[in-house]
Amino acid sequence: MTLLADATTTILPLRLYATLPLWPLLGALLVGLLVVLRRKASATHWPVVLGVAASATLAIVLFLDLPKSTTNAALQEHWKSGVSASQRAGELYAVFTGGASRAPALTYTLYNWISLGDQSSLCNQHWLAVNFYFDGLTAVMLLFVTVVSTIIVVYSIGYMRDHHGQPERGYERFFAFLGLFVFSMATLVLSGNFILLYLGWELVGLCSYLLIGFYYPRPAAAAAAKKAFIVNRIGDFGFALGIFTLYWFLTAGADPLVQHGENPLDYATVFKYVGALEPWQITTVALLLMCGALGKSAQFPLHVWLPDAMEGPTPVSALIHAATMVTAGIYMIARCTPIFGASPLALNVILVLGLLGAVLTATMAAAQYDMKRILAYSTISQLAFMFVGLGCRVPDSAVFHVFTHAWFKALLFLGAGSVMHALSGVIDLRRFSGLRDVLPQTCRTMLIGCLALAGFPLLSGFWSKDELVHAAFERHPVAGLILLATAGLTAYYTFRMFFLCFHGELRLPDDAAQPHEAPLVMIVPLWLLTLGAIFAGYLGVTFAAGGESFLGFIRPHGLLHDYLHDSTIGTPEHGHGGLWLMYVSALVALGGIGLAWARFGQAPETDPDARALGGLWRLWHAKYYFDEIYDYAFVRPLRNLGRVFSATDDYGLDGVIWLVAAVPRSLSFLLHFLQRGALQGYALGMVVGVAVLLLLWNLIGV
Amino acid sequence: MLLPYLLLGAILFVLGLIGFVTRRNLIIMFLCTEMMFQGIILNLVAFGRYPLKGAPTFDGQVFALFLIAVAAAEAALALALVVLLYRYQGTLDANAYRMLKDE
Amino acid sequence: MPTLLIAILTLGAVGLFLALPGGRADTRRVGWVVLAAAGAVLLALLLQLVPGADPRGLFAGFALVAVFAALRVITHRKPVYSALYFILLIFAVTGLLVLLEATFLSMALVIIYAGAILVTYVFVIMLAQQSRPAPYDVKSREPVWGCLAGFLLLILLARQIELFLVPAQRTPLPAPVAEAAGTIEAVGVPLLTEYVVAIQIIGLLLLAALVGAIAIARRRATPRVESEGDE
Amino acid sequence: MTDPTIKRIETLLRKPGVIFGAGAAILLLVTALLALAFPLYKPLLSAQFPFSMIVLAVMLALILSATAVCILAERKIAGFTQDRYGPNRVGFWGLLQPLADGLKFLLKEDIIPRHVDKPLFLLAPALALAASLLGFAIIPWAGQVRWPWMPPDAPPLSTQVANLNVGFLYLLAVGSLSVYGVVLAGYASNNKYAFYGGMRAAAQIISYELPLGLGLLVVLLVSGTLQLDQIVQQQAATGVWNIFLHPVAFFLVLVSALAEANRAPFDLPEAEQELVGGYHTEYSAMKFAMFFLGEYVHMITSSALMVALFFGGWHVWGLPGLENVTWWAMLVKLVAYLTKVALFIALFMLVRWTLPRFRFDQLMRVAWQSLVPIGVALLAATAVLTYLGWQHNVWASLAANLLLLVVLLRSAARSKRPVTARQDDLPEVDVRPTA
Repeated sequence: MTLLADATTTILPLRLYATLPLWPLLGALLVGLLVVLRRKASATHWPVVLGVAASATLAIVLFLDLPKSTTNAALQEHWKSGVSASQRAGELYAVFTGGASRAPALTYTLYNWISLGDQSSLCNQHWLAVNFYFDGLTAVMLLFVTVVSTIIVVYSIGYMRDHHGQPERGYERFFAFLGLFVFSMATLVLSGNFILLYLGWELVGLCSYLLIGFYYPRPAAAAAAKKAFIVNRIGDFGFALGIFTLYWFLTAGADPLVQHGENPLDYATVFKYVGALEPWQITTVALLLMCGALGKSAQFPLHVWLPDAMEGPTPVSALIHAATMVTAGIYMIARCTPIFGASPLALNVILVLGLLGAVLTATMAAAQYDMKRILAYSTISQLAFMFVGLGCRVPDSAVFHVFTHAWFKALLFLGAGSVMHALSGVIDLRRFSGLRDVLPQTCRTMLIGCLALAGFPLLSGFWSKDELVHAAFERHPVAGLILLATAGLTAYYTFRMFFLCFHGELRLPDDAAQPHEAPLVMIVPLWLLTLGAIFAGYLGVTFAAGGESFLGFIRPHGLLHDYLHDSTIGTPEHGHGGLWLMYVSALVALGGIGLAWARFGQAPETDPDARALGGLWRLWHAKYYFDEIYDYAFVRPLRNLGRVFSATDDYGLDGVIWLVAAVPRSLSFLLHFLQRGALQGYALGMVVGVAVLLLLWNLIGV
Repeated sequence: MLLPYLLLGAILFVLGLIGFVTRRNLIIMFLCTEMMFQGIILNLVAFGRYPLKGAPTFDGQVFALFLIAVAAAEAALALALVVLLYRYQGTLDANAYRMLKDE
Repeated sequence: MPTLLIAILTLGAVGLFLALPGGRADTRRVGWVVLAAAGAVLLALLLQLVPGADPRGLFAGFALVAVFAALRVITHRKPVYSALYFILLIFAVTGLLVLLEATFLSMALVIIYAGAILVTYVFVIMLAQQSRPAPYDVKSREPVWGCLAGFLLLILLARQIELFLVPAQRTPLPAPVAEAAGTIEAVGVPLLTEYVVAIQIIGLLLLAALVGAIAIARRRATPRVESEGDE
Repeated sequence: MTDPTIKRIETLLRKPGVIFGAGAAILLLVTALLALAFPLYKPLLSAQFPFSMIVLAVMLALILSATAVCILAERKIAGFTQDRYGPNRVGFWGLLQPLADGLKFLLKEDIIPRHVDKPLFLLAPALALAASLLGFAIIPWAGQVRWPWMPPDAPPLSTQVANLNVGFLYLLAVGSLSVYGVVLAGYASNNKYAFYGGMRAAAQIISYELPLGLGLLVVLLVSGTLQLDQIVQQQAATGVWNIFLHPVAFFLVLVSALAEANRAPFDLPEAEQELVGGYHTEYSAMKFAMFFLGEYVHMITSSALMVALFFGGWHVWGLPGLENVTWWAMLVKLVAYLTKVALFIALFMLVRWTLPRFRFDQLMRVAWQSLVPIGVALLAATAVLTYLGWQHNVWASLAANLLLLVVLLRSAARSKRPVTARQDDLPEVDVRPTA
C-alpha cells in the first residue's frame, strides 16, 4: 500500500540542523568565558543573541526545507472505514516511519549514549542514542520557539538595564541562562527518544528555576522559583514513571516487543509497538505521561506555580511562561498522539481537566489587578484550550493554537514589560491608568495583542481558537459551550486589563519618576511580534474560492495542518462544517470586548465587578484558595510527617546505634591494657598470630 | 621453576618483617616494609610467569605495578610523617613515639 | 627435605640474631659466618630445584645478592648504608624480574624505586643524620623474639608452599611465553581494560598521598620540649 | 726551558701539518692492520652479538676520547663567547690541551680526607661515571647494516649495543641513578658545602626527571614504540622529524637534559660562588676527573637521545635512507648522527657560557610550576590527537603545540608575576649587622 509520495530528503545536510541546539549553548558558554575574562558586562549579550539568531535561522530554513508529503488521503480513506484505536496507532506508525514508501520523519543519530541490556550477548543489544528527530511537529515548534526567543532576547538587551542605560546586576548571568534555556527547549523539541526528551524537560525546568529566581535576593522571587521547581517535580515524577513503565512494558517478559538492535525508547520504536500493548497498559502510560504535561504546562491541579513565576524578569515571563516552556507539555502530548490516541480514557481525562482549567483560570484572571498575573492566568487558560483540543483528538489544532498563542502572548508580556519599564516596576492596575498618550507605541502593539488574544476576527488567535471550540462542539456540546463561554470571558478580562491600563484619565504611581516610551531596541521587537500576532494565523488556513466559508474564501485547516500531518500527530481529518460557529465565536469575542468597554472603558478607580459579584468575585480574586487548600491538604501533613520521621531518626535509630557502639566500647575497656603504644610490638603480635594460624592449619591439615 | 622464586620471595618478606620488628629507626622500619613489598612483587610476577595451570598471564605484573604505586604513596606519606616526627622530638627512635597509648 | 630446611632456617635465625646490631663486633662476625653457612646450603638447595642449565647460574647469583643485600639492610648500623643496600636489593630483584621475562616491570621498578622512592629515603636519612651513630641504630629491639617469630613464620611459609604445590606441579615446566612478553603493551593492555577500576583507585590513592604529604609537610611542628617548658 | 731539544719539539708540535700528518699516519696504520686482519673479523662481524660488542668497544673508545675533545671545545667556546683565544699553547690551536689536562689529573695527589665516609667517598665518583656511561647501550648509532659478504637473505645487523624492548625506559632508569653519585659524594665528604651541593643536586635531578619523562612520553605516544631504532626508522621513513611535530616537547626535554646534566644555567649543585665547589669540594685528581667525565658523558648521552628522538637520528634528507643497508651508507649515517650530536654539544656549551645561573627557588619553580604543567597539557593534547588518529599529522600537532604555547604565554603575561620574583614563603633575611 503506497500511502504517500516518495521520500525526499532535506537539501541541507541533517547534521547541520542537528547543530541547532548547540548555538545558544555555545553562546551561553561564551558569555561565561567573557565573564571569566572580565569583559565589560554591557557587551556580553552578543554571543547569546547571535547564537539564538543562528538557531532561528536554522529553524526557518528547516521549516522550509523539510520534505513534505503530498497527501495522506489514502490513509484517511482507510480510517474512515472504521478501525480500532490501537490498530490505528499501529498504522500511524507505518505512515510516519513510512515503511518503504517515504520517510517524512528524518532521524539523525549523533552517537550511542547509554547501553541497555546485555552487551556481552549479541542477541539483546539496545542503546539509548543521542538522536534528533525531524518531522513537521518539530519544525513548527522550533520555528516559533527560536524566532520568538530571538525577539525576546533582543528585547532583553533594552529591558535588563537601569534608568541610565547601564546593565543591571547579573546581566551576563541573565543572557547565559537565556541561551541555556533556548538550548534546553530546542533539545527537548528535537530529541528523538524519551530519555533525551526527559533531559531537555528537566533542563527547561532548571532554567526556569534559575530565571524565576533571577532576583534571588528578593524572598518572593526565591520562593516562586522553589515553588515552580517543586510543582514541576511532582509532574516530572509522573512523567519519569511513565517513561519507565513504557520501557518496562516494551521490554519486559521472555518475549519482549522490542527486537534486537532497536532502541527501546526511541519514538520510532515506541510508536511502532504501542499498538501491540494491552489497553490498560497504554492508559497507564498515557496517564503517567500526562502528569508531566500537567506540571510543565501548568494545568489544573498543578497550575499554581505559573502566576508566582511572574516574579522573574518580564522577558523571562514572556519567553518561558508564555511562548515556549509551557508549550512543552502540549508538545509532548501531541508528539505522543499514537499513545494517547489509543487510550480513550486518557483523552477524556485530558479533556475534563482542560475544561476545568480553562474556566477556573479565566475567572481568576478576571479578578486580578497585577497585569502580569492576569496574563499568566490567561496563559493557563489558553493552554487549557489546547488541552481540550488534545482531548478532542485534534492535536494539530492544538499545536496551531500553541503556534499563534506564542506570538501574541509574548507580545502582551513584552508590552506589560514595557509598561513596567516605564513605571519603574509598578504593575498594579489600581495604581495607574490612561497611559495611552504616554506610551503610544506600547499601547498600539498591546491593543493588537489583546485583540488577538480575545479572538477578534481575522487576527491569529481567532483562527486557532475557533478550531478548538469547533472540535469541542464536535466532541460534546457541553464542552463546546463551556469553551465558548470561556472565550467570551477571555475577551472580557483581556480588555478589562487593557482599558484599566491605557484608558481613562492619566494617573501615575508616585514612585514612577519619568514615565517614558521604551528605547528602540524594545519597540522593534514589539512590532515584530505584532506582525506575528496578526499574520501567524494565516499559516493555518486555506485560501480557496467558494462561498462555503467565512468571508468566502478563507477556510480553516490550511497549510500548517497539512504540514503537521507528516508528523507523529497525523490525525484523521475532521470535517470543517459548522461555519456558523465562526460567526458565533466572533460575536462572543466582540461581546466580551463590548462588556469590558461598558464596565471599564473609563478605567474607574473602584472595580465595578467586585461590587456586583460580591462573594464570587472574592473567590476569584483569592484564586479559589488553591494555595491555601494545598497548604492544608499536602504541605502541612507532609511537614508533620517529616517531624515524626526526624524524631524517629533522632531517638529510635540513633539509640540503636548507640547501643551497638556501647558493646565494643565495653569490650575495649576489658582489653585496653594490651595497648602499649609500641608499633613494633603490634607488628610482632601480628607475626606471631599469622604463624600460629599457619601452624594450626598445618596441624589440622589442609 | 616456581618454587625457588616463592621461597626467595618468602625469605625477603620475612627478613623485612624481622627488620621491621627489631630495628628501632623509623626510616629503617619503613625501608623494611618496602623490602616486604619486594618479596611480594617477586611472588606475584613468578605466579604470573609460571601459573599452576594454563598459559602465562601478565596479571601478576599488573598487580606488581599496583604494588609499586602503593609503595610510592606509602613512601610519600610515611616520610612526610617521619620528617614531622623528627622535627617534633628530634629523634627517630620508634620507642619515643608511644603517645597513642591509652594512658 | 623439610627437616633440612628447618635446620637451615634455624641456623639462619641464630645467625641473624647474632648479626643484628646490638652485640659486640666479634659476635656480629660470628653471626655472619653462621649466616653464610646457612645461605650456602640454602642456595645449593634452591639450585637443586631449578631445572635446566641456563638461568640457573643467573638465578643463583641474583638470589644470593638479594638475600645478602636484604640482610645488610636490616643489620647495618648506618641508615645510609641500609638504603644503599636496599638499592642493591632492587637491582637483584630487577635481574630476577628480567629472568621472569617482565622487562617493563623491571625498568619500572628501577625508575620508581631506585630513582624516586629510595632517593627520598636517602634524602630524609641525610636530613635526620646525626654526628655519631644514634643509640637506636646501635641497639636493636627484642632481637630474640623477632628472629624467633620471623623464622617460625618462614618455616611455616616454606612448608605451606611445599604443600601448596602438589608434587606433580612442584616444578611446572616453563610454559612458552608470548612474543611480546613483558613489553609495555603486554602489561598496559590488561592494565587499562581489565583493571581499569583498579588503576583509577590507584590514581586516587596517589592523589590522596600527594595531598596528605603536602599537608603534613607544611605543618610546622612545635617541638615538644618547648611546649612542655611553656606549661 | 732553555733546552733546545724541548724548544724544537715545541715548535714542531705547534705546526698543524705535523699534528694532522701524525693523525693521518696513525689512522692509516690502523686501517692497514684492520685490512690485514680482515678475514678474521668477517665471521665476527656477521652475527649480532659480537657485532654489538664491537660497536660497544668502538663507541666507548670514541666517547671517552670525545670527552677529551669536549673539554677543549668547552674552553674554546668559552673563549669565543668571552672574546678571547682560549687554550692555544699546547699543540697547534691548543689541540693537545686535553692531553695535558688528563696528565695533570693523573699526576696530582689523590687526597682522601680523614673525616670522610671512606667507602662511599670512593663509590660516589664511580657511580657518577657509570650511570652516565650505561646509557649508551641503546643508542641506535647508524641504523642497520648488511656486510657485503653476508648472504642477501640474512637479516641486517643493528648498530646498537642492545635493542631492548623497553627502549628509552632503560635510559630513564639508568638516568635516575645518576643522582646517587652526586648525593653520596655530598654526604660522604662530611663537609657542609658539599652536603648542600649534594642535596641541591638530588632535588634538582628528581624534579627535572618529571618533565623529561613527560616529553619522552609525548614521543612515545606519537611513535607508538619505546625502541629507539624504530623511532628513528619511523622518522626516516616519513622524513618528518619529531621536532616538527612537537617542538614544545623537545624544548621540555632539552631544558630537562640541561638540568639533569647539572649544566649551566642549572649548575646550582656546584655553584662556586655559593658552595665553594659543590659536591666535589673534597675531591681531587682522578676522582674529580671522574665527576668531570661523568658530566660530559651525560651531556653526550642526552644529546644522542635527543637526536634519536627528535632529530631523526642518522636520517638526513638526501643522504642514504632506510632501505640502504650497505656498509658505506652505515658510515654516512654514523657521521650524520655524530655531527648532530656534536651540534647539540656545541649548543649545550653555548648555553652554559651565555645564560646566567638560576637561583635555587627559581629552579624548582621552573620545574614544578611551568615545565610539569606544560608537559601534562602537551601529553593530554597528544593523547587526544592520538585518539583521533592524527598523531602523525604535522599541522594538527603543530597547532596543538602553538595553542599550548599561546595559552601559556598569555597566562604567564596575565599573571604579572616576574619569573625572578622571590618566593613568598622564604624567610626574611636579616641584613642588620650583628653587634
